[in-house]
Amino acid sequence: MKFAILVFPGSGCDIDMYHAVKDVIGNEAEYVGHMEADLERFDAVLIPTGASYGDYLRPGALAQTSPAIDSLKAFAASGKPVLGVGNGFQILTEAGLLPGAFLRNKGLKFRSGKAVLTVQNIDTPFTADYKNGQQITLPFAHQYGNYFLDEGTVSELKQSNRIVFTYADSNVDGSTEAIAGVLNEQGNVLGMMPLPERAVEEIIGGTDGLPLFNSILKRWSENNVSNV
Amino acid sequence: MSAMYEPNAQQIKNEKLYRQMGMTDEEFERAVGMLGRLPNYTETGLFSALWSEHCSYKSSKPVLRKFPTKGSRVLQGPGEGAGIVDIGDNQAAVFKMESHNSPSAIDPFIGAATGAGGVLRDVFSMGARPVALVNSLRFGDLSDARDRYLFEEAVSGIASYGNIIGIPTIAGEVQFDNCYSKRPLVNAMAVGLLNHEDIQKGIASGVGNSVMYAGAKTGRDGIHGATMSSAEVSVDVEAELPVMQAGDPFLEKLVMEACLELVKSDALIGIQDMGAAGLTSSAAEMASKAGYGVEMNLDLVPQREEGMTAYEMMLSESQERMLIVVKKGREQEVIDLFTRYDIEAVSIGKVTDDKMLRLLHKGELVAEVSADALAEDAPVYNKKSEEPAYFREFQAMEMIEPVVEDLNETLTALLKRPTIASKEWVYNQFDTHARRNTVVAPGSSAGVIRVDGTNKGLAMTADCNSRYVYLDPETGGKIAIAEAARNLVCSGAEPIAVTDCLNFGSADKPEVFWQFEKSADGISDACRKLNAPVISGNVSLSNEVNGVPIYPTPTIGMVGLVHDLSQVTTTEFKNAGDAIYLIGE
Amino acid sequence: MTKVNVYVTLRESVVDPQGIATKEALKTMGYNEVENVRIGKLIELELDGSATEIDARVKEMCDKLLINKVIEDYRYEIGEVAGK
Amino acid sequence: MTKVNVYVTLRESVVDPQGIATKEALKTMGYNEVENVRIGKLIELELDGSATEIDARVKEMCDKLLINKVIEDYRYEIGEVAGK
Ligand SMILES: Nc1ncnc2c1ncn2[C@@H]1O[C@H](COP(=O)(O)OP(=O)(O)O)[C@@H](O)[C@H]1O
Repeated sequence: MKFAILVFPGSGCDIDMYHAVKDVIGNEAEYVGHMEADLERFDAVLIPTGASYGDYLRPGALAQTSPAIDSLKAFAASGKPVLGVGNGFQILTEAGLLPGAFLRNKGLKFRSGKAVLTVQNIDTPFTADYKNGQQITLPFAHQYGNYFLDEGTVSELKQSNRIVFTYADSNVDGSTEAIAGVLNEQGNVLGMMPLPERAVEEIIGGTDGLPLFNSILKRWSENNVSNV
Repeated sequence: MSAMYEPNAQQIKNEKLYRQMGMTDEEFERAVGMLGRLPNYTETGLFSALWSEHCSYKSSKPVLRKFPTKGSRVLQGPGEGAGIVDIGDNQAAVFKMESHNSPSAIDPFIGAATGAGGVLRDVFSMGARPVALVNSLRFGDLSDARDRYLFEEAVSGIASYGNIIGIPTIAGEVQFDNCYSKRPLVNAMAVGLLNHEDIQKGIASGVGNSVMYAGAKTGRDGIHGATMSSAEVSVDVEAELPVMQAGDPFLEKLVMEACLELVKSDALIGIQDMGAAGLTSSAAEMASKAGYGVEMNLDLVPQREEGMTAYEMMLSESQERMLIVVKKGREQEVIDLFTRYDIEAVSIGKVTDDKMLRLLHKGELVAEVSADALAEDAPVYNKKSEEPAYFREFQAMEMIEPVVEDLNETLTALLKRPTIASKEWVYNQFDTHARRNTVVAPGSSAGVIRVDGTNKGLAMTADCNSRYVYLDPETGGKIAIAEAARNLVCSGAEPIAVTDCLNFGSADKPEVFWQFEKSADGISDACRKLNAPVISGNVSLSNEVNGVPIYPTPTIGMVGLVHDLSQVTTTEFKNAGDAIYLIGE
Repeated sequence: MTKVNVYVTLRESVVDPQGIATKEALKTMGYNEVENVRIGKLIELELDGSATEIDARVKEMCDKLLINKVIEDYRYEIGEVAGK
Repeated sequence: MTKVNVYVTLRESVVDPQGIATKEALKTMGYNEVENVRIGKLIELELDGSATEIDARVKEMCDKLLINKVIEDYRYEIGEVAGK
């Protein structure tokens, strides 16, 4: 399976994602620059965190002018998995691939630390290796982590079971319904503020992020075996 | 805007206008002597900036000579953007600490942010990829609204710069004491890693080679910032606000990535950050170090504002700019490289063999000064030093042992003191784990970062108890080193080298100068004992509020080598039932 | 050259954490008369074109990039021609 | 209740990295007519008081809290009485 790590100018934590997929999980991964229009040759696209374009105007907003966004939209439409974490999630909402928008943290300050999440839906290409209702601990680091959804969208997401992760311990940044990760309608695009790629080694941030990457791999091999 | 009125050389002398730029009469005479004629306005500006304390270390040099700077691991001692120590396997650690006290007193967010930005440039201009940030902060009592504002905003500023550029902050310290009221200390340290073959220097050599400019455009900001850093900031700064520029961490990220690619190219001869005194210091220092000269055409300097004079361009302290010397004929390659990162790079001059810094502007020769005179031949002062009366008084006092009546109460009272209380509020604002190598984040004795792809690590800490240094500078200096070393050892690391930021009051006060000397003695002694040489550092004098000096605060930044990551230890109690030992006296 | 001011405000249904914090700070300082604070953006554009062109183009820029309609509303004002 | 709009802009000599990045983005999208973008703040206050009181108090709030004079300029507009 071949992962693309989509890099926008300023995406400082592309290396975290690359390392998780390539060095820890041992899969094929490649950086793809924001000027590149070719994503078709990949099996999954990962959008890392950091501060693309310095988070100027609105986090994730200026990335919309990159050519890669069009190919990203086409890639998502093809049904292959797309994962955006942190700033990557913000880029996906600004691109209209995921609902909602981001406000400044309720406490205004940038916050980093570890959050306990509840896995709300394991019937996705990203969460099959977790147990339903499982509590996992993942690092996070953001100043615009206050995820906003209007009421209509919230109930739509609930009905279609698209809320994948919620904050279990506390929702201090103020996200609507304590949502930490959501899925698109088609079920192949996941955005989340906590950072699974920083939790793939015991010595760094624990290993609760590993099942997420393993789930993607597993789904891919299932599909590819049955398709042959 | 039209060019501003500039007095001529005779007026500068007659009306003693150099004094406004911070030069003394003797210094002016010295410059005239070296030049063999009266300097014009631009040239007077060059001398005054490079001969400021901030750039020349004219009063601190004799004291800094006390420090041990050599050792088997030292690849680069003081004198370059940052120091370098070998950590084995062809790799080296590069680090440096810088003060940004004066700007932070005026605008704490901008001051702290650009402090972090500046010290990062010092590290990547050596060819190293920055892997961690450390900071050391001091403020007045939190009950004062202005001090609280300074504290909050300085922390936000560091957070903003470090988080956006994507470099984790993994250690630091904060102390509150009213001696820093409205005159905070903001010291930032950056640590980087490189392979030996990538070590760069800030040199301009090889006649005909190109002098290039890369990064942000030059504006009228921070003109004479270096001289300002060397003077006392009056508390009522609002009356005459200098123009300050917010840093641009996004731009710096691009500049950094471009420079780290450039250092792999054999077209590169030398590279240096345009820090204090901007274009003047980088050009003069690079030329002087290499024994060459530099000629620049200022018309070619990317300018943000219209009608800038030579004086303004040379003394601007606009952020995120680098001066680069590349082999003749390879300029386009370098321009292309920077363009790929959306960074402007242009040739603005060339290396010459006559050891002069020569500036052309609008077809005229506007300055021609010996590079050595600017960079090397600043006056050196042996300041008067005198043991303060308070010290004798304290020494004469009898030891008293405080009587603690209620241990619980005293403990709670102590833990409530902001200096002792948890600093979570501070470091939770930093992205402590960016770029996936943070093994120990803030909250333990020292921060530890994994050396990428190895089982080794670098531990780092910043420490200084300025009350101790005040009470007894020599012993206090030793204590600062010992505390830093303990923090590293407790984390499983072997201390290998030191950087420092020597924050003091005015060196013109014999009592202050005595504190400075004595604490340097203590630091030197302790460094020798621990075999941890000083490889870089920074001096910040004139930290006074209304004529009262701050406590002497020689902040120590120390880096240690973790030979085996499985030996890293953290401070928290791990298991119920584990035995607790107290070691030492 | 024409100057256009774009005023961006958070939609009414969106809680404004920054506005709330600012209001609290003002109250602490004794400005008890302040009932509400909301913080938006003022985007100043300088651009070339005829009045009708500008009107259409600015609207487009807002819709496509400058504004996030999930949370923001906007209005703009086409100002005087800046002499140059 | 009176509504006051405070317009906060960066001082002319201060670089606006946000504005520059936004301008570049607009150009990439084909809006080549855009010469300059600067991003400031719009602070909307709702407060009680007589017209002269408000004028003096708002000025004070700006000077003491809302504005960073090292880098920012401001002006304000006292608006209509918001019916409540
Ligand atoms: N400004 C800061 N930035 C980052 N970390 C900090 C800062 N201040 C304190 N810390 C961290 O908080 C912890 C406690 O700091 P400190 O009270 O100085 O501890 P000690 O004196 O026991 O070494 C340390 O891990 C330190 O690195």
